[in-house]
Amino acid sequence: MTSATVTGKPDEPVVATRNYLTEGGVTLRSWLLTRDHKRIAILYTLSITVFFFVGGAAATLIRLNLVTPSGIFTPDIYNRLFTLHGIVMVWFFLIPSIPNTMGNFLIPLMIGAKDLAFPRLNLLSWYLYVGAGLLALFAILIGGVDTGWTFYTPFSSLYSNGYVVLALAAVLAVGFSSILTGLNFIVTTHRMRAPGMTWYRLPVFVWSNYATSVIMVLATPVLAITLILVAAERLLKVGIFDPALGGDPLLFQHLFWFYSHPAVYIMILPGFGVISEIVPCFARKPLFGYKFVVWSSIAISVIGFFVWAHHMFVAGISLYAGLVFSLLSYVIAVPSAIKVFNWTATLHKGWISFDAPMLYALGFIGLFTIGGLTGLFVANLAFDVHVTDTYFVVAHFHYIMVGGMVSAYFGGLHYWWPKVTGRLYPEWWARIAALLIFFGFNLTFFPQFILGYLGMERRYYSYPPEFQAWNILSSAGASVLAAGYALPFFYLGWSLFRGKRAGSNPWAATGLEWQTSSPPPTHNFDRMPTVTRPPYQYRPEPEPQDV
Amino acid sequence: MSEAGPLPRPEPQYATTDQQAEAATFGMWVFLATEILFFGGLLLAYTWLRASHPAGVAEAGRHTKIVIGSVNTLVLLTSSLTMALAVHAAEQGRRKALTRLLAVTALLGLLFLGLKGYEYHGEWTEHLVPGLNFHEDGPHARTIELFYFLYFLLTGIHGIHVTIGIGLIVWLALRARRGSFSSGYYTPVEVTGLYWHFVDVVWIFLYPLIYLVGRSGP
Amino acid sequence: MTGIPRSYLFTWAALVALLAATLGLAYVPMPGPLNIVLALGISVAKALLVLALFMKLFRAPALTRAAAAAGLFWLAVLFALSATDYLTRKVDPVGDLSAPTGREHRQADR
Amino acid sequence: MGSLQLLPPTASAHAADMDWLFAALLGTSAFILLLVFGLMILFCVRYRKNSKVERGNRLGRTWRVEVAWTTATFIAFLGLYFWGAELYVDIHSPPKDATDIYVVGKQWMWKIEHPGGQREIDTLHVPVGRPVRLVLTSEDVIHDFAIPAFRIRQDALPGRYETLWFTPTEVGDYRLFCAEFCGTWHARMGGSVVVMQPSDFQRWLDSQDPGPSLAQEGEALFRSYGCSGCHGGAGTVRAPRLEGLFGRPVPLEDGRTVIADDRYIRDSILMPKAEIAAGYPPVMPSFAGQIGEDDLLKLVAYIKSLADGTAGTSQAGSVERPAQ
Repeated sequence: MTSATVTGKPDEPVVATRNYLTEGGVTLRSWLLTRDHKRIAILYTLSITVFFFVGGAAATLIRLNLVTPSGIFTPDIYNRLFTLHGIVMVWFFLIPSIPNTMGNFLIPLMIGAKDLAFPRLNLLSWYLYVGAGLLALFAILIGGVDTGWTFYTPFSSLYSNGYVVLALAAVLAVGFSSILTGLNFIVTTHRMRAPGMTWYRLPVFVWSNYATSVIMVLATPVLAITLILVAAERLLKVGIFDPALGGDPLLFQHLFWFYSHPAVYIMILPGFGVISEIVPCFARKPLFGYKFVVWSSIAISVIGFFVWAHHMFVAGISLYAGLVFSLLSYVIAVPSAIKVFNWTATLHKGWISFDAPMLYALGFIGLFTIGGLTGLFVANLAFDVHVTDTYFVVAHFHYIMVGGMVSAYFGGLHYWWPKVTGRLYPEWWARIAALLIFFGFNLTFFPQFILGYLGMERRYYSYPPEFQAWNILSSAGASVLAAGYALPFFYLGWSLFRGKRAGSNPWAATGLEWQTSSPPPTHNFDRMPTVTRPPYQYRPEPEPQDV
Repeated sequence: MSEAGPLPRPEPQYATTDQQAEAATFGMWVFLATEILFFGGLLLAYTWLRASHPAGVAEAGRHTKIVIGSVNTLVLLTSSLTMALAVHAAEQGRRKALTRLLAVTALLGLLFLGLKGYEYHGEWTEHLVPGLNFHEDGPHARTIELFYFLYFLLTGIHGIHVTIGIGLIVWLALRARRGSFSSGYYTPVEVTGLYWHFVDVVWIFLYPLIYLVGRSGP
Repeated sequence: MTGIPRSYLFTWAALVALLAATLGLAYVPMPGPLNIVLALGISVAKALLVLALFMKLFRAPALTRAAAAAGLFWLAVLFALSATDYLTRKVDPVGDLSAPTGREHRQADR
Repeated sequence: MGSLQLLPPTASAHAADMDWLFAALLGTSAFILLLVFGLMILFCVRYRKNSKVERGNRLGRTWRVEVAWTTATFIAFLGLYFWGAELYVDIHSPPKDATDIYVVGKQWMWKIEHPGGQREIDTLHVPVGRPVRLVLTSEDVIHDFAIPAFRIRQDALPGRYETLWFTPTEVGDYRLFCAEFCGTWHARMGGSVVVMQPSDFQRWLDSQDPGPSLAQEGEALFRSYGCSGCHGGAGTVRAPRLEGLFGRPVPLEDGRTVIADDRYIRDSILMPKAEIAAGYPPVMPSFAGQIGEDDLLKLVAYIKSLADGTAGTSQAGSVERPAQ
């Protein structure tokens, strides 16, 4: 038994001379017109990094403002800051984060294909993303938007004094970008798998991105049409969301959350995929309950559509609807719990090492568990009536999206860094960053649970003085967290030029992506692979790959 | 029977032309699933309006121009036929027939848009354009305004789809005339055909929802 | 062979006939929601004709049919779960403010 | 800088129930959390790469384990669901004898009107131990009336009434917030809820500028908007009489029968042609856009007060309570 899952790939030299970074030229033009999924993934990585820092800067200012009960900024500035933070982080960082960077880079490699099914669409998707991003930044620069990322009517359609229509257009465009990506992934997964790559031999990362793509393709169009309705209402001063005109504001909320709740799963499912790759690799054991993990991803992506009105328990929906949606929300907690148990069980009787990707993965499991468990609180009808729109909810979804997804993003970034760049990152710095992020994160967001139960409302630029102590703790944590996030930016940048050469498989990992050179050649494999084994056939001692 | 056509090599990411054709067709179907939900949001809004203000919607429905609407339905149904025949001609590699059928389909599409434009003009002169030029008295004025708000969005977005379809079909017709398709390679025709039929299906549902409302009433 | 396939012509003829039927039926007063039910039923029939014969859905691979079914399934989810709210926002028939379970379900002109 | 407070004040019967639910949720979560963290830490230490521990006999049949923990978590979750659902139904079922207080949200203040006509802004005085029902609406955007000490909140939507009820159990001052983002001064749209001994509350009511009661004000509006021209005195040939109307079934022109409740009266003022009372010509003009939410509430209160008591609802009674 070897660690390889493919046959037919001979070993290669440590330094690949021919790879996607050099083949096809290094001109700007060769990058901007590329159809190579790996280059597009790099373009995405660079652009979402920009937006991560834009959104992060807004977060820093928000936490700064909340150090004192009376606030530092004017309310208009503060309202624009959290709207900016929400829009940028949700649509320009979290949703594209793992799918469009690692998904783009890895899905063809993992299934043994030369590229995605539609490389031009892939590039178009990136251009839409960048265009939308520039439009959003433009809207911010000329005056900003103060509706919150949720655009609730009739505030957004009639009362807000921000550049709402521009922001709506930006979100609309980025939505189309995400539809195209999802479509591409679905077709690629169905139609481009290598010989022998059956569905149950797919890595969980591919399954997760597939489940994510289903949501992208089927939920995003509803968001698109909803935003068009809001924009039309704002421009024409007539519309079906305005009660003064006989419309129904709850209709907006139904349509919006029909997208935006499944979108929460767009923001976490790919993270599940990354963790399911890392944990078996560093525990040197097959993933526990592979089929359960796979089908719980699919279950989440389907049931994720059935729970949206749990955002509306106090919004004026009927009692009956509340009962139904709360029950369905409890149902969806089950597949998430299954995953946590499976990752934990994968550690059982393994040979665990603690490299940086594993630290991020363990951090992910811890933070996601807390986020998921507090999901039980907010899915609970009576409890939600007390905490909805408070910092309890803010803390809950940050545990999932920042504690979860961003940890997974960084974990994946470190794990596949050698594959993408051909170089190793400095291990000790990476471990320090992982620990800083874990502790900084908890210090930032755990106090917010308590604040929420005490009754501190979200989107408040000022607050009663009795809440100050917890807020100061939270802001202190945010500075630790900011340092944790800034650190990788420097050492990863350094490693691009000075890092040790990685070789094709530094982690002795299974999976097709490790069977080609690092960085991979433009068409991914010198000889197209044939798959003969299920994934994660790890054995205790890392051995030299292939005999 | 068929003209000797080029059999282009598949794009580099595909192993075979079959794989490429399957991917393209499946991709279009996934896109159409997206489109269903895109129109679905609007249809939910329509359903809400109709369920909560049935009398007003019925009165608004009687304001619509049923003759143009019905003729336009006929036009689109016929264009679907010519599109289906075009795909059939492509399958058999009949270049001339393909070019002509595509041209007819595009012309029918244009006719549809022309009639739609004429209808919009009529609505403008009757002050039925919400927000810009709307004037209506009576108890149901606000519902009529909301109905026309949705009417313009539904038909407008549908019209954009028709326009895109016409553009694609014209492009296909030009390529067909140059002989780019053969019985071995006509995936673009087939995929565009799917899109065009879908646009027709959307209209099949819009027609009763817009034009046939309240016709049996006073 | 160069002939026009007859099945396409029959399909088209059926579509036109259904169009005429739905147009005519719309003018016949019927009780309750029967008008709209009939009209939508005819639309479904027309759509099925187009899907099955023009778009060749019923001869298509299972995967293609799954994609189309997924779109319709999620559309149904959107409508059905929205209905859990809208259909149960009833006014409680006591001479009182609308009771807490109930909401005004007819709030504007009708 | 405040101290590190852990729980908000508990000042209503529901708040105490809620804290028990909170404890149950915390207990369940703590159990799962300790289980997961404990196992993770245990495995990480015991099965670290260099440890020489025995690793034979791994779990084989994974699906049994999977089914076991799936079922266990699901049953635990269901228990929590039913508990929360029961409380939720509870806070949506006000007792019949609750006093109605009207609350109108507008950017950025809460306007509160007591049944006796006393008005306040951003402060709500209530007596301890008596159920109170708030009738909420908004003049502009969506607001949310949140009282953490009572563990309840409810969105106030423009164009319709929502309700929220509670029974305060502790005398004191509690925070009141707007919890739905409503624009620039959202964070300042709040105030306090003052829970007083009933006697103090009565004294407070007496000390307020009584002003006319809602119903009395409604009566004045009834005249000034010209309603009395048709609906009052000799005019009732063209229009239905409103005395004794409230709470009764009204046969409509189209054959249906509706109960003349708040919703019906409000709609009849704004959209008179929607539900025409049988036997009357549809001549009444719409007052949509001309009457604000405040005035609508007053008109409704007045029409309620015309119900000669046989309607028998507590609201009619409380509205008729003379101003102090």
